[in-house]
Amino acid sequence: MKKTFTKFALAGLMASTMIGGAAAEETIKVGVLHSLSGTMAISETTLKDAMLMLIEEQNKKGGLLGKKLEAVVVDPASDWPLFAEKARELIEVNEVDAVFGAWTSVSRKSVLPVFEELNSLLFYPVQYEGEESQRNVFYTGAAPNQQAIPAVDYLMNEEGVERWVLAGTDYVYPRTTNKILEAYLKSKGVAEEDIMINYTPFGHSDWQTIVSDIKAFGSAGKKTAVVSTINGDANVPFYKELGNAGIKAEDIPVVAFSVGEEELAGLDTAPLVGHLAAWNYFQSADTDINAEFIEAWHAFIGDEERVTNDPMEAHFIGFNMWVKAVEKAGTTDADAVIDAIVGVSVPNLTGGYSAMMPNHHITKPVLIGEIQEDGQFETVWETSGLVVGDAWSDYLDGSKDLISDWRAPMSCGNFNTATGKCGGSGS
Amino acid sequence: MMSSFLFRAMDARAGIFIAILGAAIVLVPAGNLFVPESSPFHVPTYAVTLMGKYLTYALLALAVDLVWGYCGILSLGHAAFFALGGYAMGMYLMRQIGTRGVYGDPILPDFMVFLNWQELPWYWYGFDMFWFAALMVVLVPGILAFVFGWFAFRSRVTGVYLSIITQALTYALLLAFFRNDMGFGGNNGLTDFKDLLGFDIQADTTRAGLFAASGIALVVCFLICRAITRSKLGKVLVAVRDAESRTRFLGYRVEHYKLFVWTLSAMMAGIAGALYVPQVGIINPGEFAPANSIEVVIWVAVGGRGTLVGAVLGAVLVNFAKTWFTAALPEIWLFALGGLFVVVTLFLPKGIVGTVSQGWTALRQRKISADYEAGSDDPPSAPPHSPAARANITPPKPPAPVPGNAEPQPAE
Amino acid sequence: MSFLKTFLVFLCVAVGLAGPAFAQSDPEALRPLINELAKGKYAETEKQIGALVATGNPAVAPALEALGEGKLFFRKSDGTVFITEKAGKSYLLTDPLTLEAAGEAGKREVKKVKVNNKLRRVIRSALGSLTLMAPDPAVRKSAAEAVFKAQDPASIEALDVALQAETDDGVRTVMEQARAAAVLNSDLDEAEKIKAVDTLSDMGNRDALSLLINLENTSEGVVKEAASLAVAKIEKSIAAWNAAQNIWYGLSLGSVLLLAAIGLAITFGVMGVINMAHGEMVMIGAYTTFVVQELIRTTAPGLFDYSLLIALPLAFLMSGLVGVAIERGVIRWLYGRPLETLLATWGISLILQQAVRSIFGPTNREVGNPDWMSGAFELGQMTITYNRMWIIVFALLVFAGLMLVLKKTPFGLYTRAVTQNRRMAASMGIRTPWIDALTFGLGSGIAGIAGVALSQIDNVSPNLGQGYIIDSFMVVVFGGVGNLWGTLVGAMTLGIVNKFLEPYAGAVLGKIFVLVFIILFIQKRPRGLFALKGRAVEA
Amino acid sequence: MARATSLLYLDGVSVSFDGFKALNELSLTIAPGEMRAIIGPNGAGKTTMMDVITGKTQPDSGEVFFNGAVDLTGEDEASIAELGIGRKFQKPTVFESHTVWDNLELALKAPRGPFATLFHSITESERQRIEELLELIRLGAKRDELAANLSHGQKQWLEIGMLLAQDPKLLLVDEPAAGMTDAETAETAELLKDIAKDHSVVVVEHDMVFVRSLGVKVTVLHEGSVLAEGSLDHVSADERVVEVYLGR
Repeated sequence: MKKTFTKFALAGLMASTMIGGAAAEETIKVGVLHSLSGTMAISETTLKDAMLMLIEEQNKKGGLLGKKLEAVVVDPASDWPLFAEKARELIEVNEVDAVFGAWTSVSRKSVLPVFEELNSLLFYPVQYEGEESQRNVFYTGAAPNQQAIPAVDYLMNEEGVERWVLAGTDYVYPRTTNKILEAYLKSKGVAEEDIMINYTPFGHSDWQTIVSDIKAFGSAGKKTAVVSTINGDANVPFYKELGNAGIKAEDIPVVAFSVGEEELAGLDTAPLVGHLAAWNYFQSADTDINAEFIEAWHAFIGDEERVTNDPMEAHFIGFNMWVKAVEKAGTTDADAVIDAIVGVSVPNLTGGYSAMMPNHHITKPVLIGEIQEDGQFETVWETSGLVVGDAWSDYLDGSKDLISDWRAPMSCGNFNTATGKCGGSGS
Repeated sequence: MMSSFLFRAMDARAGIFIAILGAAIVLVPAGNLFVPESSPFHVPTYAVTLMGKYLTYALLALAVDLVWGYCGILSLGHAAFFALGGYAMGMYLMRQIGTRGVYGDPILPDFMVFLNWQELPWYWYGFDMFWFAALMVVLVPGILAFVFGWFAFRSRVTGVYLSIITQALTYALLLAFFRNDMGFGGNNGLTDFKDLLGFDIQADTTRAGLFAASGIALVVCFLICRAITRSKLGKVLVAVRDAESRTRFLGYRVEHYKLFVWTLSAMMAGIAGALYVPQVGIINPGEFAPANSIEVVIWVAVGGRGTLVGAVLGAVLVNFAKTWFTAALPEIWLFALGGLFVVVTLFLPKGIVGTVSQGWTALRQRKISADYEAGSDDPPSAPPHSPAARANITPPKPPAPVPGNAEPQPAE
Repeated sequence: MSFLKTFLVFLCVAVGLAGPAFAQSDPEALRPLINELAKGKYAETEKQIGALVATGNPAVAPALEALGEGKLFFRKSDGTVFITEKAGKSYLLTDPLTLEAAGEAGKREVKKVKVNNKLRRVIRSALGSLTLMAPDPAVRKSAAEAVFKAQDPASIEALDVALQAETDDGVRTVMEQARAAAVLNSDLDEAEKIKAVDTLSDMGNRDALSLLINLENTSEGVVKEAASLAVAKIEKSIAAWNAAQNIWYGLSLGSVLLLAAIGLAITFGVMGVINMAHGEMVMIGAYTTFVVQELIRTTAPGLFDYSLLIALPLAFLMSGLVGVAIERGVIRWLYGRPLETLLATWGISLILQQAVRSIFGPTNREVGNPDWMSGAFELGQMTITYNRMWIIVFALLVFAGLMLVLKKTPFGLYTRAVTQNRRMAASMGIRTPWIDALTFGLGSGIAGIAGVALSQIDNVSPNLGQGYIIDSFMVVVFGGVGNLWGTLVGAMTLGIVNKFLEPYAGAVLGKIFVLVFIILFIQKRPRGLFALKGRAVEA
Repeated sequence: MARATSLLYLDGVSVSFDGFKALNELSLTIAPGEMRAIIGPNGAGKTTMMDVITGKTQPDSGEVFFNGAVDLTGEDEASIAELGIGRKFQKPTVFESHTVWDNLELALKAPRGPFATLFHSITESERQRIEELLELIRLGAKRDELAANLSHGQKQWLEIGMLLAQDPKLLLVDEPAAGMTDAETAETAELLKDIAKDHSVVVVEHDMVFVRSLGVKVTVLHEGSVLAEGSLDHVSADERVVEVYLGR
């Protein structure tokens, strides 16, 4: 520890990087940038553990390019500017070759310029609002078209829902998702008055009024469903209130995009059976590769009760893609990896293969699951094939003409097909 | 008049402090820009930005110390002024992006395009001009502080009541800025800045420049605070801190004095925020979090309340500890940081600077008493202007406040 | 669906007239039909359910029930269907017809018959029709409720039969309502429909409203008019109930605030310690509840309903002991320097959070609601959930208990004496250090039992305390520091104001308004709601 | 005495705290240049009366006039102090973390606004005035001592010095001799008599010896109103006074 301090003090304060480079010859360093304290620790700590497990497994297989992988873990403490600072520290001081991390949109936005400036790699594992494609970032979570729209389709076709409550936490992911959904629903002929949109703050804990509003909205004689983009912590009190208020999935189903196995682990799910979630992976996926993954996870974490979830699978896919791309390029150099990784295809945990697309999003199956009494999801519907992540939504005015392709010669994250130029929609 | 006012700010102690800061302002950017990377004296850009951030925090701590250390107003909401200054700067930087945003809209920032805003809200006008934004950096926090202080001090809200309503203020602002409908980018805040006054914000030269600007702002504000605390006004402030109602009976309008330093302090916090934002590259409502304001108070307490140098030192030390702990002990750093706070409170009750100067005073006192024994029959005493002298007379355990007739006074 | 409806009618009538005869018929004849359930997708399963119901044999009910609950599995090897119960890593099998035990099967040998919401709805209405004549009135009632939700005109005849035989008035009302709901969907004449509208209008709740609005939109003439009238009437009464509902929500939020703040009213209000670790005391209480429930789950599942009662004293002790330790270890050195208590307790709160994160992990832990705290009941047009109700009762009990302790016991007397005049109390022989420690322990312990209650409605995570600390300080300061009544009135006022603002302003703006309200209120009364006047104030 | 010619004029002043009547229809007049002693048992309303005059407490009813024409009700402490009413508290309150010199400098009559003090540099005449006061209150040797380190009696004197530094027309002095040795008490009485030569003074005091040594008109307060007024011998002879106050 003394050595670390000296190293940091020198690098950080006294202007020396001499010692910093010494270890880089023997290992390939991988940065893990997930909050281990603060409000997001609840979700992100698991991902840090998942990364450590993946790196350990890779080392058991002999490492990468003949070198061992070394994880560098830092704690950005759910503090968004600190994410940028820690990203810079990982890249400049620790000289990592790739970073796996971030959860919230704002933490990703905060680190983007750093990765761009220092030309490093970020693998971002969480479902997000889209409307972004950056050369140095790989989006291994779902874009809105890989989660939200299929879920709404399911409810419309299978459950015959005609009236919609779009409830979300007031930040950019729910805002965008709801905007896309609203446009989509209207295009399907749903009337304005059959859509109710509601936003709440982060960590909202008193859901009495909103649940009763939902109940009232649902008593207008049409089949009603709730599309929930409520974030993390606020879900537990929301579902508790829902369960106690006696809103049954058979009457008003709730489909959530941010509720996975991990969130359910904090809940008594008996009253919630039948409520839905849309993801690209469920722990209940009945495949051999998933069984192995779960087994490895339980062994690594030393707890049979710990669940796996979708962002973990995203890291699993992202990490394997990076490993494969590095092997293909024969180097960890960022530019070489960025060129090599497009088109790389690795197994996902639901029995298929996911591929990195030129827009730095990946292909995924979409699964709709119903909550079971044991806190797991049962897949009730899935897409027949893989869905390609769409960086720019077709349902938003500002982005419907935009596409992204990071291969030469286009190499552009926001190419406008209407004007034929790179650089957004212009005006 | 003005020159004597500033002249008052200088003495040996301030001189040393300013010399150290001045050296940093010159050496750090030089070490980054002119020393080759291979040299052991090269300062990495990462370190420049990090230290630049510390300096803005130090300025914020200085602002808090001015109101709390000298006037006894315990603000648990100073991060609000910091964040407002930051937002004013962020809005300028946002407007500078122009067509380089992902949607390429020349006027509207990305988040507005994205949420289908058709035109720029009125309160965004003018922020494309630096002078306007710079003015807003001090005016917005200043006016908010003035209005808030005008009511609160006139109503004689004091002690813990004042502290809690400052907390309510920052919490309310947190929630307000968090709303996407407000037009400040919601939870994501303002980010993806490109350039500042035409300089690329990611260039090493700009970073070095920002570091130097933060350092200079800190020196200037330090001198202003120093001049204030050493003027008669400073004496009135301490009088207000120690015996507010007595000061009133002497004919001083306590509320005016409070309002003056409070507003000034808010403006300094705003400047700190404005310098902070381009260096970290993002401003979002998280900066308004009440916990941030509490942390600032802790920096000041660790460094030494009522000593301007202490506030600066405390801010830099605690943040350095945080940077180091979060990287070296990512899993358990909260134990270390929490433990640090407890230990400092228990063993360094006057903060680092307070304790050091207490020791210094004790030494001097011994010397003085030796002198007295030699030639004078007056008893030795603590020299004036020394917070440590007060420490000597603090009884080890005075009675706890009484319910009902004396509410707890965090501001003492 | 339509053939299912026809058969349902047939079945219900048949059961009503000659149920026993069917019950005695050979159950084995049903087995192939039941085993069919193992095959095909949801659409097929729906048909198979229809076929089962079409047999009219009540013996299929257990299998359908199990299917609805997700307990119906089939053996992969031969496709036989069983009702299962999970036992460790394997399943206990039960024959779906004879209900006799049929051995065990490993996890990988059996597979669940999949159901989704739609199937559950079909099963619910099928079971409803099947059990309208059940001997148990409670079952009949829930059957009638299920039929009400199905609104299937085909069930009218069955309901008529059941109504004739019905003896229980409560069940009869529900059946009539179910019949009315079905009538609206049928092609019966206007007179029948208007009668149904009347029944629903009397029912007067949101379910009835929903049906009537639908009718209003689809019907014509007299029926439409009657429906409009009824809708207007129900909407009026619902609007009136809304005010009551808001007050209830406000009280409920207020009681949560009270619970969170009341411990702080002691450590901060009475003792003057700016206790930033207060939230973590609440957190410790919640985690104690979690540990108690885990132990009960593994050792004595039967006691689960009493888990909260067992957790209460333990949470009080745990948080109280931690509180005493903090007081003895840190705070006692800081009396008279309240500000420094802020600094030290902030440090302690960081340590406690991280400690919990290290011990229990960073994720949410599950704390279950015991039966008596689950669900809701209707009071007029208000839905009152049991957990909220008990929390209000509990908050008031805690408040009353605390008042008693402080006013009527020697300990309370000593506490007041010490906090009012330490030197005098000490010279009268009171051990002031112990009183300090115990008072701080009391405040912390109360925070702990608040944690037990809050674990019922909120996350049990290391962040639990952080969510309440600011609100708690607001409540104590708003009410007037050092005054417990102020804390009570303050909490309830803020709760109710918040809940009346929320429907108009939304949750975020509502909260902002409440904060601004507090700021303005403090201008008006700089020492909170229940401030003391006079000379003593400035002392 | 008529309001117009008085320096301080209280008529029918009442104040109550939570039902307790601290002042009850109190009427009192002080002439310019007069020195008056006010006595009364605990809870008689002496301090509350001071609070009302100095603006700390607003009366529920009644009139308070200064200089015959200035209505003091509704004014705050600072403006009343600026009008020329100085107050010394029962418990000596000086600024403990300031030196004796700074305490006097703060009290010295000078513009009181924040900007005036910010750019204030001490003038020669101010310096002289402070020197004079230091002489008068006999703290010359302790000018650089922190006020916190003074003895109780020295603090009382410092506070009187601060009062003089304000140069008020009327001085309200609350128990100046409390906690003093006999010698100090005698000196204090002399000092006050000195001051009374060119100021009006109202002294609240318990110590009868002290009051006698002042040799001025005495007002006896009881339960918030005036019980008797006159020379000390005159009021001592009043049976009601003896009963409530001296009759132990």
